[in-house]
Amino acid sequence: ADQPIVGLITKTETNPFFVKMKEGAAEAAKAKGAKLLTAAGKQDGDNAGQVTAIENMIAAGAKTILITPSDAKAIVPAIKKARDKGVMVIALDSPTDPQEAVDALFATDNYKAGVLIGQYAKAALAGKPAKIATLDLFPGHPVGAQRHNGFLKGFGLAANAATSNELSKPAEVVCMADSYGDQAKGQTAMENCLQKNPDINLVYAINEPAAAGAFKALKSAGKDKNVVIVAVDGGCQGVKDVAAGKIAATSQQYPLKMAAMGVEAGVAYAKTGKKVAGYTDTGVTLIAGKPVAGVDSKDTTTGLNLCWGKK
Amino acid sequence: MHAAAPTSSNPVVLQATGLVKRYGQVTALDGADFELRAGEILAVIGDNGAGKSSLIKALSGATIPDQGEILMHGQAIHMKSPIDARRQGIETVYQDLAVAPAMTIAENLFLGRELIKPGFVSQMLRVIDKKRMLEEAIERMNDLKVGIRSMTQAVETLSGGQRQCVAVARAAAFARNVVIMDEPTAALGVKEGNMVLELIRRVRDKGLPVILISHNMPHVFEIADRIHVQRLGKRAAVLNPKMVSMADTVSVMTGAMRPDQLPAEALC
Amino acid sequence: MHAAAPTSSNPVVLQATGLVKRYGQVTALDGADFELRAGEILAVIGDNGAGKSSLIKALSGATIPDQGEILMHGQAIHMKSPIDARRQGIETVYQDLAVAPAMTIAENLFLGRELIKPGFVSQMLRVIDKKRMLEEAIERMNDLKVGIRSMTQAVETLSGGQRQCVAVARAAAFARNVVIMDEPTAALGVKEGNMVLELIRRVRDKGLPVILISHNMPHVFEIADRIHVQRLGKRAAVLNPKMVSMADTVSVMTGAMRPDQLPAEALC
Amino acid sequence: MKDWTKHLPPMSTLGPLLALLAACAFFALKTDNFLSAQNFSLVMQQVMVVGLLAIGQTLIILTAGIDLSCGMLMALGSIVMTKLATEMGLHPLVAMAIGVGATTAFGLVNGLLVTRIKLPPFIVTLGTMNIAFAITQIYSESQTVTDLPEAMTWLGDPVMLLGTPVARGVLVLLGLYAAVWFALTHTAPGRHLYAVGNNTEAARLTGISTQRVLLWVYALAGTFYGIASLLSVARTGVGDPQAGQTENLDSITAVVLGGTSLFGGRGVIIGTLIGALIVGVFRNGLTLMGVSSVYQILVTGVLVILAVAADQLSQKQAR
Amino acid sequence: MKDWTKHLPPMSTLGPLLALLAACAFFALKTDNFLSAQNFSLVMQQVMVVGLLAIGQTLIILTAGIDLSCGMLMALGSIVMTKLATEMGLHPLVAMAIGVGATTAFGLVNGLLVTRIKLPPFIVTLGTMNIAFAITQIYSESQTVTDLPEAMTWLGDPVMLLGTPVARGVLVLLGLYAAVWFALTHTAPGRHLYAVGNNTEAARLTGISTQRVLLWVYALAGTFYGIASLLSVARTGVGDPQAGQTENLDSITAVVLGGTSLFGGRGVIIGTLIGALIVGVFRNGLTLMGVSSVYQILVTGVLVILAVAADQLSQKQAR
Ligand SMILES: Nc1ncnc2c1ncn2[C@@H]1O[C@H](COP(=O)(O)OP(=O)(O)OP(=O)(O)O)[C@@H](O)[C@H]1O
Ligand SMILES: Nc1ncnc2c1ncn2[C@@H]1O[C@H](COP(=O)(O)OP(=O)(O)OP(=O)(O)O)[C@@H](O)[C@H]1O
Ligand SMILES: [Mg+2]
Ligand SMILES: [Mg+2]
Repeated sequence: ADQPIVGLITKTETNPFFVKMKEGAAEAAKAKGAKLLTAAGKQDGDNAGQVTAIENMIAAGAKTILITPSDAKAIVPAIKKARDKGVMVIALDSPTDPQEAVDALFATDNYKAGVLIGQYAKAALAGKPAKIATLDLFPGHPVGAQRHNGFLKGFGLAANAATSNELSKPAEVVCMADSYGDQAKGQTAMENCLQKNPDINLVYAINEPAAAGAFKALKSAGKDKNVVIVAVDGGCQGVKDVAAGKIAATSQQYPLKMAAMGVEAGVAYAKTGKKVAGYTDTGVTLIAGKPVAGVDSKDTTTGLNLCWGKK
Repeated sequence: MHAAAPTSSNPVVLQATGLVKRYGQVTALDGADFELRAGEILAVIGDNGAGKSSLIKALSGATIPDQGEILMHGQAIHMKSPIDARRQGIETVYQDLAVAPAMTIAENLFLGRELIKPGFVSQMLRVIDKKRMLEEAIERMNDLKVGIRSMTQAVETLSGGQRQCVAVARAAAFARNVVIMDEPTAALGVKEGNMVLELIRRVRDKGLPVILISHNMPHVFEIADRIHVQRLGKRAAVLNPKMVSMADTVSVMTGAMRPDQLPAEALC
Repeated sequence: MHAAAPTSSNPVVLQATGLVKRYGQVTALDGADFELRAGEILAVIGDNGAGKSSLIKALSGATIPDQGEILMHGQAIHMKSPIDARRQGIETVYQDLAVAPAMTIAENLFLGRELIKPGFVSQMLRVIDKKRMLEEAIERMNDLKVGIRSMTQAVETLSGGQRQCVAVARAAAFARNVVIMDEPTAALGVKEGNMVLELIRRVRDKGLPVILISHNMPHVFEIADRIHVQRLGKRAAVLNPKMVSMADTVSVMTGAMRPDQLPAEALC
Repeated sequence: MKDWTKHLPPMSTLGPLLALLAACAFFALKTDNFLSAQNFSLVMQQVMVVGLLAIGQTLIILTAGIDLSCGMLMALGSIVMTKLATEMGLHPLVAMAIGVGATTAFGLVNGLLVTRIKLPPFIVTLGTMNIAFAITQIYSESQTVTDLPEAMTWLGDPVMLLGTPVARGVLVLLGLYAAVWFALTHTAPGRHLYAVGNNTEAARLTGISTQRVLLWVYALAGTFYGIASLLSVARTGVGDPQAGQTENLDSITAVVLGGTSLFGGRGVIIGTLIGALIVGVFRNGLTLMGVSSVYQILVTGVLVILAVAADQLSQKQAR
Repeated sequence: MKDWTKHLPPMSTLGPLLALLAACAFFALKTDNFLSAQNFSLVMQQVMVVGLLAIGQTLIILTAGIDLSCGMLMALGSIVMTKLATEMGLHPLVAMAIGVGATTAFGLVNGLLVTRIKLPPFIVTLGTMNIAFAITQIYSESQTVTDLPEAMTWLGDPVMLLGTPVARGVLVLLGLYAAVWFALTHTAPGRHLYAVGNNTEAARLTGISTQRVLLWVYALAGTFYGIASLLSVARTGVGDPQAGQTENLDSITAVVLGGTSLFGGRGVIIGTLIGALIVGVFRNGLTLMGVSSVYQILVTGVLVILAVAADQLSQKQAR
């Protein structure tokens, strides 16, 4: 009965990223003898669902709650209530706004992830004038904005800062469409972009499924050879796509690691009463099929070893 | 009881000229005329599909005719919906009854004219007086001598005749000017049918004119002061039931006889 | 034409004993008996709410009675749905007509027994023969002398009487064993009503027994071989229309007279 | 002898109620923390927004309509009121009134399109759903609005009731259900609403202005969505432009679970509250049991069907 | 003189068709790339999955039901067939057959719950939606299935038709629409389906086995969802556990835009295809115009309402 209870709240059920996070948490909980509760919003952006999950987990006796906030600002009041009751709250993957609203943050910097692939893409185009298509998440999502703006920044274009939720649209971006991070929708979006501007030579995708969809569209149009696709996440499947040459490069993040660290901190808190604090960067690594000069990157073998944070 | 007044001299209450109503290729009304006089019972008869229901729907605001004019006490009126007809004091029993099947008998009787509880707050909020509505409903339905076991039954659970009684009772209770009844006795038993005829007479004796559509010739001849014969979307003739035989009437109705073959006193 | 055979000696085709049907507090059937003999027209009469429709719904599988037994040619049958009744060759005109309002007249006539085109593929795919259905529909409706201008009209656009003709024509066309008609002439004009009576006679003359529910006493006395009087959910009496007056019949029906006050030969 | 039954709520509410009680009994047996006044107050608080949206949804479904825009209107309302109060510096009460006014105006537009141009409610509200969503995003620039004045979260704060903290919004919710129940069952406009949903043509022929009834219903539903905005803002403490996306389906689910027919004219408003509670209890109880989140979805699917099936079978028994 | 009009499709299909043509004309004027056979083929290809789901949805809506589970069943089917073909190493055709079998089985379960226990379709399919979703996630561990055998993407590859590449799946889609149109209008079971949706009680009384019709419809809809899985897999080249989440609403939208009544018994299957195309054309055309995504949503909302309003007003004119 005095098993420490740790709650994990992800944005959604379906994204492989969060599924891996759950796996990491479950393994760590098993190893440490903790009980893991999980919950998720109904869909990305479902703040009310996450608030409800926090309340229910407190009612179930959780002393530590790990959360990937769907809405960095909106979740803050609910987190405050939880912390007032002595619950330690750790944000995973993305920060709350303000970041101090939680006890600790184990995350990667999505803006930085964007910057890395932006830099890579700039080098990969080797001075050719860029005609960019961006396959974004959906309107109003902070992660979508951070990755998008980071990518443009890295590419050397004018872009909003990391705190903005608005997508910048410099002239080089000839087509912007929402993919909802979904392969089929990414494909449709890319097809329509190609129809609009057949000369697109650089595609930024919010994640690898969307990138895979873009590749399929390009391939059907016979244009897969001359277009550079870059994405974010670095999931195992995504790295395989990089290895296969479908995606040029991706920024790899480590959900398993974040979650495992979170559970460990939760168990420690239950045993010793000591909270963790501050920001722990779980790191971003650029994984590229072909390295380019001036940008640090790892090859796909390394990427496959590390994907989702296995090691 | 039956005042045998020559109603053809009474003033005209409701009048229509040249009504036309087309549905796609079907012409339901083809220039129909109509005339209802004060204090009379006017029967409207005709074959199936002759346009009787279409005629009274136009008179009660349920449909808007494509052409033609409707006059009330000599004044042209333009009815856009049944609400306008109700304002004119016209109450109608429609052939397909127009009841809300899931609602109770009492509720259906008072639909659109619920009894409101006294008191300022109740009047403001339009709180309905369920008890009084139930009592009055029982009274009205007893008038028709129809044996309904529970007045809070939903109308959809009633038998065909019982349902018809609900519609008839409603129209009779609320008319202030004209009552129109489209085949009110079609589904009724002998006893209940007679009660409805009795009710119609009572309404007429209150001074309100009644339009009665019926296929039941004995009923028509028993009760009508004048008979409007509808045929192929037009008024074929207006007959005087005291001067014409049932057989001749049916002949005119079915087109076997032309109205001008009848003696002049049969027409009115 | 009207074969005045003493049908009371004919074999019993359809029989029911002690049928009970309750809806909440309302008892629609309260131990009703029933007996239909070969080749006869049996009229079922009774006040509104007496349980006539409930009785024939039980006989046609539309409702399952709470108690009681139904026998066909002396054999108990258990009907779970109208499909079972159709298998037994029982066809029914329901009081509320049971038509699909958005479908055309022809489609409604053949609903559930569409004419299938010849040829193996068509039979397999059950491809309907629209042309033949339309032709036959015109023929059937002409039989009833009802003037319908377009046979591809949706049934919801028909007048009340025209709609009833569709239901009647359907039942008459497809019966193989028993025809049940619940107030088939209620909405019909004089001419059309007579055509339906004529149709019923023709069905009987083909040897099929007919159950006719009607409130129209002249019709009943004109056509029925025997009269089943339903009262308060029970069979009150079975009368011989040749031996009893209309007035006495109505008295029995309304409860003004007990059946045993009638002379013995009036009963059968 | 059978007389006491007529004081019971109608069968269509009894079924959902039994399902709710069964679910509560199940979770009370299976977990330690479920059966407490405080946990129940928590569940009430969690369903308060959907529960309020579902009032408007019930009204519309009773008229044989459907509203897909309710969640988005709620989001729009909360963005309008929070932005006016923070950036424009309006008095919180004024800002809140304007927010409710905005959702009411949208409801009125829905109603006008349904009554004047006679468009199917599904299409109309699908359109306004998209429009409201886009306006919300554009107006808020997709930024969550924070630092609200205290008056705007007042409704989310608890008051003590019999020793249990209960959010004020929950009391608002219960009060509105009681009021709407009274209006639907005891006033003429309420009965007209049922008549319109049950048989529009009959209602029209008896002289009810069906158009006016529908217009009122849609506008009023908009007002309820505005009140839901108030509760949502009070509960989360922010104006959230991403809110409301799952609430459409949730509110319709509450209505249908509560026994109201999607074909209109048949249903009881209290059933909707019970329907909303059923969903809330499932989510709360399953989390307390430690069921992992994917399996929660699985179990919820099964339980929803079981709840209504039990209701259906019990009614068959009763017949 | 008026005779030629009777060879026209019924008014309810004409309206959506005019709306579609108007939208096409608008985009053709506003953008350079819209009006080409190739772009039209592209749009067809993009609506092919929703278009196929919408066939099943139309059948169910024609019986006065609704299916919320269609998208999730499609996702389930595509995961089942791709996992069987890759991890279990089954022959692709066998795997595909089992995938379609799985969705058909789910459809059958929907049908059994609707007919045997008489649950409202909304509740039943809400339940199976959750169940299918959870099973999909659990079975696939939420991982996309890749490296499919070529036979599984064959339907996504183009064939040349009049000089334009057209995906094979589009031909399947058109073929199925033609077949279902024929079945609905020219065969006895098709007419029975309309009768059941138009007046269930009347259909029952005339001796149609309404239960059997409904059971068939739900099972058959499941089969169509399975075929949609095939097309989705062929189009994207992967088995995607995240698929299908927006397709529920999209398919219902296509049906309603196509002029079919949510109350059952009235509608034309070809209208559904037009409805699906309208949505696809909006999305394609607005992207070609370079409208940003929030504004696309806004414009889509307005256009959906306008399309149906134009239809409605033109019909009023015609009367
Ligand atoms: N909404 C409609 N659409 C198309 N045709 C219609 C419509 N309403 C009526 N009709 C047609 O108009 C004609 C007249 O119908 P109406 O109902 O007025 O006849 P009626 O005299 O009342 O017949 P009945 O005695 O059978 O009730 C019929 O042929 C009918 O088919
Ligand atoms: N589904 C039902 N639910 C409740 N009560 C019902 C139902 N069906 C019929 N009843 C009741 O059963 C009684 C008998 O009805 P039934 O329809 O059999 O009468 P009927 O003899 O056909 O009358 P009518 O001559 O008016 O058609 C009526 O009091 C009616 O209210
Ligand atoms: Mg008529
Ligand atoms: Mg009857």
